[in-house]
Amino acid sequence: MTFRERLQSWRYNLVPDHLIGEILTKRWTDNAIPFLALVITVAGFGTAIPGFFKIASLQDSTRQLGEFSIVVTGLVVVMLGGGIDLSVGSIFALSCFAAVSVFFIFEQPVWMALAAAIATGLACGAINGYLVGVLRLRAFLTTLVTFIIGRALFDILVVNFAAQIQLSMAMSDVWDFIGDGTVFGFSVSVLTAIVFAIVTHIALTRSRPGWHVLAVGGSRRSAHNAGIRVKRTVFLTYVFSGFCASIAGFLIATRLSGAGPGTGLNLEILALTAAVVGGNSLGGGRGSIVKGLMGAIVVLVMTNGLIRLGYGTGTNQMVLGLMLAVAVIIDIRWLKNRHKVLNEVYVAPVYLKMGETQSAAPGSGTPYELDNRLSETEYIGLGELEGPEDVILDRDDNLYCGTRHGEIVRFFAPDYKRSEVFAHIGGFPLGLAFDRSGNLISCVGAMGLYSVSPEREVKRLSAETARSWTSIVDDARLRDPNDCDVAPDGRIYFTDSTKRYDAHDWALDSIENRASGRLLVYDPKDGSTKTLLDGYRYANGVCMAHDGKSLFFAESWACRVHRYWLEGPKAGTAECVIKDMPGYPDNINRASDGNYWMAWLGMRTPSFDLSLRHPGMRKRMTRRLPQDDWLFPNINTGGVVKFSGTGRIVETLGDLTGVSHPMVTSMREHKGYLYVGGILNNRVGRYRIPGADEGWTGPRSYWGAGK
Amino acid sequence: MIFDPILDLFRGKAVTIPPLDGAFRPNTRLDEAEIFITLADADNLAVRGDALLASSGNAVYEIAAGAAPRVVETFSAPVTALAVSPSGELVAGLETGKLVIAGKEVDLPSAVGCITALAFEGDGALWLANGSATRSPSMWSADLMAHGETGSVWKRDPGSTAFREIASGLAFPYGLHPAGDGVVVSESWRHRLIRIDAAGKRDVVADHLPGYPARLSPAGDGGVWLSIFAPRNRLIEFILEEEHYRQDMMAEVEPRFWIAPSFSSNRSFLEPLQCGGIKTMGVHKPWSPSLSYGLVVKLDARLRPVSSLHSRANGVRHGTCSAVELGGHVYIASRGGDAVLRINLAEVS
Amino acid sequence: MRLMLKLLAAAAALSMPFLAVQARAQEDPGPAAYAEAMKGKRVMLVPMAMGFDLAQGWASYIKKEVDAFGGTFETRDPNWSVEAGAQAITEAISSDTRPDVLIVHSPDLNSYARLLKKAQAAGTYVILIDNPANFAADAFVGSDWDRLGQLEAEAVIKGCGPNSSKKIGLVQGDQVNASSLYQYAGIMKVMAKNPDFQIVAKPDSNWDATTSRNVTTTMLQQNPDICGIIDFWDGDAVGAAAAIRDAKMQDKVFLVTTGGGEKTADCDKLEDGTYGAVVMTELHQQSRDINAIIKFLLQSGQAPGTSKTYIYTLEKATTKADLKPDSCWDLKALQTAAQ
Amino acid sequence: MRQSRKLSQEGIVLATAAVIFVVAGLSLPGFLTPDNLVSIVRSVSVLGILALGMAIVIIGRGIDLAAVAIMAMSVAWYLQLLNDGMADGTAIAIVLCGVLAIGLLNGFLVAYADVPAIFVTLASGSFVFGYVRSQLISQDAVPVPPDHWLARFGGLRFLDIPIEVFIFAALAVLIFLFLRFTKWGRYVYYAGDNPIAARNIGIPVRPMLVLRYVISALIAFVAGLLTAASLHSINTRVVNSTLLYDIVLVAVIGGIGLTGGKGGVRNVLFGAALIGIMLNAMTIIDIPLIYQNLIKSTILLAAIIIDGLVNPRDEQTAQQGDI
Repeated sequence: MTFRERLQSWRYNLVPDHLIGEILTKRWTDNAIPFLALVITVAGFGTAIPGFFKIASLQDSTRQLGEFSIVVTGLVVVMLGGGIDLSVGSIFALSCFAAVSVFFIFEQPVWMALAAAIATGLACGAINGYLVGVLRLRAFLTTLVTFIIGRALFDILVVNFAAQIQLSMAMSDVWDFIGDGTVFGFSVSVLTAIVFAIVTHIALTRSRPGWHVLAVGGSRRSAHNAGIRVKRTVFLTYVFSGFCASIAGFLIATRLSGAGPGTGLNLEILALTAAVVGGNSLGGGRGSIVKGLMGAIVVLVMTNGLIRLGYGTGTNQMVLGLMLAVAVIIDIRWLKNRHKVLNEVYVAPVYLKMGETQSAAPGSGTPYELDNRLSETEYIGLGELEGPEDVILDRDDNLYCGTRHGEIVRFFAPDYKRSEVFAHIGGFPLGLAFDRSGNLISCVGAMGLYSVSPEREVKRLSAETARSWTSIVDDARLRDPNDCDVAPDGRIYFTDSTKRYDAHDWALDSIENRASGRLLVYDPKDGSTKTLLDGYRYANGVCMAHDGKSLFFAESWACRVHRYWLEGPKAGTAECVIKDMPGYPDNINRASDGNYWMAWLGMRTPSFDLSLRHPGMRKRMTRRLPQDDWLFPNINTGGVVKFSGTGRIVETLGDLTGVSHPMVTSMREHKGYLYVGGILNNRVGRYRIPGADEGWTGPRSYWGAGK
Repeated sequence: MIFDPILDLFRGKAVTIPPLDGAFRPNTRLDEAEIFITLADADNLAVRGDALLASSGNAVYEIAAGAAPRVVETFSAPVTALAVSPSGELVAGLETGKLVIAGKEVDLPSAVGCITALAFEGDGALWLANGSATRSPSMWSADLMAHGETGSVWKRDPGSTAFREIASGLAFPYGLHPAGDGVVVSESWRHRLIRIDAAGKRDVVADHLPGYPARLSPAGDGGVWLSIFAPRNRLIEFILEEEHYRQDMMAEVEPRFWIAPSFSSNRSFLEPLQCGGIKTMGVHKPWSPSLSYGLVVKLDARLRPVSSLHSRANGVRHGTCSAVELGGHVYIASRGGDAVLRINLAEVS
Repeated sequence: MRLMLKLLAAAAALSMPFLAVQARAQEDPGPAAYAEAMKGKRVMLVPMAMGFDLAQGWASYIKKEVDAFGGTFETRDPNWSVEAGAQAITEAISSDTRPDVLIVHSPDLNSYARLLKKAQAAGTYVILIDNPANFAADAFVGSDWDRLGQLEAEAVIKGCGPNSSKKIGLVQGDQVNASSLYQYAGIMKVMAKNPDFQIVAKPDSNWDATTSRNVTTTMLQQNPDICGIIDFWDGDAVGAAAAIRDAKMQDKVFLVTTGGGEKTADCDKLEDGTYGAVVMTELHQQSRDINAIIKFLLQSGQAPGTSKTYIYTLEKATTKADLKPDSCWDLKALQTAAQ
Repeated sequence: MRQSRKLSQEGIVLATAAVIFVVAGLSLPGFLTPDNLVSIVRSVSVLGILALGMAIVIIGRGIDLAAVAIMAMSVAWYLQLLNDGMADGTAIAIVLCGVLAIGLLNGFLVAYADVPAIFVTLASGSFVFGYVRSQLISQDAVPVPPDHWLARFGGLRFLDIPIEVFIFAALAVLIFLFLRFTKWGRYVYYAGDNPIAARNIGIPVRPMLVLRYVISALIAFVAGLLTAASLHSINTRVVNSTLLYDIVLVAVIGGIGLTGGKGGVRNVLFGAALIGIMLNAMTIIDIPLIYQNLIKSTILLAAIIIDGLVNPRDEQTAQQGDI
């Protein structure tokens, strides 16, 4: 191995490139940017301003934040619903005035003031909601006008009553407490804000109304067609926003004990900026309360911080403008290109040097020598079937196989002309096996391990296993359950081929070639699933040894077959029995003569083997070429191999014409015939095995004679 | 997006190839065409009088409908180029780099060792295309993989016996069509046709061909038949930029299993396979990327493509190395399909 | 009375150094005590915005003094936003660099009232300037807007003269701001004394020049024979002036306004006849008063909120006639001096 | 584009304006005098000019919230430069470059970075104000230097009609011609009506977008110059006022749909007329400003509601994110 090659192997096998892709698949990466902004801002001003983090200072300086973030919470909800509410500023001011006037002019108790404020907010919100939601006016324009109306109203009120408010002597401890008291070191407004945020967040993410809001925001039309009452939902969002604004207004009323013409001025723009800087997208559907809060903090810390540092008029607007622009641009570009980036980086090939192999070329004289015997098969279900990955026959000689439409089809003995859909499971039924009581066990690609009773009841046995601590992608989920077999004690041993790709992308896994296949066991007694072995290059076919003391399983991309011991001295360990085959092994099944059949889904090619030693080349290939042009293993030619329990190759069958069985993923011996399936084929082949035991069947070999 | 050039630095530039469109719109005419005669490894066609000659292996055959090919002449080595002089004498280039005229071996400048095409002018002047200065014709794929550009074009004036070099530094000249005072040359590795005048001045006449051009021959209407022996393929173009992989491939892998253009494909399971080429539900998609292809293009008098004949990825009439027109038909040698095809001119265009 | 004494004391304290020079024989304790009391004291100015002439005038004058006695002077710029102002004050109080004296230019009567109480509670002297608020500050220094209004009214009556149409128009600021409300009250008082003069229109400008221009234009159209206009602030009076200019009535209409006495804003305009009269705030005066009261408070040792002083700046209406070179102060000059 | 049968928002607005006009004409003395009519037009001319710029952007399915900032700050900067004694030529050149730059920036971000116009312009407006205010000028209000051409310009009259009226008219006609009779003008409508389709038929949608924002910026600059000309100073506080909202309202109230592709200069004129007449009448009646705001906005709301009732939107046809 050259030095360069060694470097390559270190570079691509030790550096975990695949993690980048896996992280990008996470939803929470959406929040990364606003969060970063948050940290930077707070840290920046925290260091620039002496005593910024002092409790006393925070208690006071966060009061405004409390009020503000409540307003933002409301606005975010409206935005998530696909609208916008510019009138929060005036609602805020009006509610503030309502509270103040009730408390000072009419000298009512605090709760009355609160009630008045809330009533005001709800009323305004309802008006907005009615106009925008029910009458379906344009949110931007409408709330703009209601904003101006509210403002004008507020000015008039202030003019006429400000004096009275000022002359009032009303006092209340509660009022003052709300205004500048603290609970466990938190000012009331901050506590209220926290409560609001939590409640709203839960409502949005865990409750029906919340989902409706998101649905409407995501696609108004679809929501409408899905029967969601769009009008009502939109209406409610505005009412809620009004409610939030009113609470905030009440809080500032208690804090300043007064309402001036400046109250709530330009609040709407500030709130909008906060929501957007947080990463909530206009037009709805995407965003969260958390984002809103992060935005609120960033914006306020920024503005107040600048004032506090004594910067002159305008600096604020300048910085805010920049912040808004940058935030939105990053947000938009990221949203637009995320999936592209993901596709670019997800495939992360590793280095592998395949061992020298014996030739399978006709006339090479090796046991692997491919011939044309499989081209003589008679077809079953030609044209009706699509993708029989595995085939199996029951005691009555009926033939079962999965299809890519998620069905298990049954062909009736003896001629297999008639067929019916035995069960519809979904996903892509792959490996099949019968248990003692005749239930058909199937590994369903992208779903899990299923069982179909003779009465056709479909039952899910297992869809997940224990999650490993080091994984970033959720590897508890079974992504590509491939083949299964049943042990004498009823346990079901099955493989999950890869953690990295879903069943339909299995070929991509061959390009990446990362060892992430698993051997698992399902225990029907307690319904548990355990991971026995991990880290194989596409763990595939599984087959119980004739004596039931061990099982064989195939490791496709490494062209190896392993034996896993269930009992005896080597129990719980695996050993490699066949290695460096010229073809990629798939399902394994018992043969009547005490040997085992193994399918080859494809053949190694020199060019692909070489590419495995050039991971960089493969990575560039996936980036620069469309998938149809990628270099693959040659899966247009497959075969069937018979090997002994010790791993000796007995014989090999093939179809070099590529007409009947270009690719073979499974074969089943039954009463002297070999039934051949292929995941990309549109037929099942039936091949007469010369000199095979006419009476031998799988079910009998597994579970003995008689039903 | 305007940022693409910058982004390409990180994500890699997309590899693109010219689409099969316009005059190159795919069809299956070559696969539908009648087999005029089956002839293993049929390579270069030529016309003597009204007889059709074809080179195959070490021999040149005269072929006629319904009759077994008749050996005209056999040589010590595989024939790599064929031409007939106005006076009717047979000229053949050999794998060994020798040139045989009317049975007699003529001596060539030492630089000539890879005769890929021969063509006579009306006055008896002989043009000779030397594909590579270092490799023999059968090593053409190695020449491509090595970015070979050591080809040259030579001319022997009527009466003279000496060849003089008209142009050099060409990327595998593989076809000649004398025109005016010069010659049109198909420069295969650069997917283009260039015109070279007697003085050696070159200009590109057809660029961005969708495949690797081979022999040229005159058409009755003053146009030209251009044979394209293999398609351009994104994977191949990509490999051509992958230095280390390509070096290792050339060092360790048998040439017939390279990721490289070829006369035929899907013959061995050891050949490279591309995703699009996977047989699904018994179907091999005709549009799938392939290492071999059959394509004959009719160019008009101004060398603009007007129509084309195809054998697509799922066809077998691949490796079309030469086509000639004779008696109202066009005859096409499919090296990959081991046959000579005949198509009535009326059906073309 | 006691207060006057205290003020005298303060004045004495100011003039101490001067005396000390004469009586060089014995060591005078004054300067030491003074320096002791003033050393490292923090003074903060929170105007409605730093963006207009008065604020910058105050800032530069106070800064000079505070730097002189070795304190630190800061300004906060809420840029006309009450929220921001409130927040600035809140943080000023709670920050560990709490100012010893807080000078506030209140936007309205009670937005800050509460915070300022807290400030005093926290041990900060609060001085209100220019705009009153319903809160008992340690001191109020500024114009008596009522008086200001009266001066304006008198000026415009004088400007119109006895044998004119005796029609007067007002361009008010808004209906909220103390300065606007009190000015109006003051004007009305004078009007009551002169019943033959009548006010024909009193639109608001919302302190915006464009609006001021539009409303004035209309006013002039409705009452072509109007003889005088009072615009409440020179910030928007330019609008009214523009309207008059457009109507070609410069010589017919006598425009009175109030201002900070900044050269380009007021005196130049008086010079070129844009304004008939301007009731100017005596910025030097006012700033000197502010400084004096700062020094007094810092030395008094009394708890914040003890004294409730009102110091009204002497105002007078200036016309082109009694314009003197020093009637105005020059912002540019101040700024250049500051650098 | 619009169903003419139906009672369109435009019609409603026109009717409202007419009614108010008639009522005021009958009841208010001196309302119908030529002087007053001129002053009505004049009082809305700057607003109208800004609205014209806004209209072009909105028709192309965008919005320019930076207009006011550009208007005030560009001129403020210009005057500041003059007051600092810079030569007029260079000053105006520099400022023009600035204006163009900001217009290009807006357009670029909207067109090529695909950022929603409302955010881009919100941000750029805030930035322009902030930057100029904090870095370039020292005070809120910047006076026009004594006997500068702007000052004289503001005083210009033709047959007793102030200059900005003519400029307003001229711009209106120009833009009308541009939108109605030039290829590019039609493109604005296509792009506004259905950007994807417009792009598919080969209209240079993105460059057009940039162009629109540049035009809008330039118009704003002109409006600013006019303001300064008549006031002999520019006060940057106008940026924080409701002027921006008034502009959007003038444009939209006249019937220019925020969804784009609808309306034209005519609509702007109607909108401006309505606002102008209302303000003027109320000033004559001597209603305090705050009440004026209330009345104005209420009438606007009424107009919007009527429009909503007359031309209701449909869930099936409403565009996603169309607010």
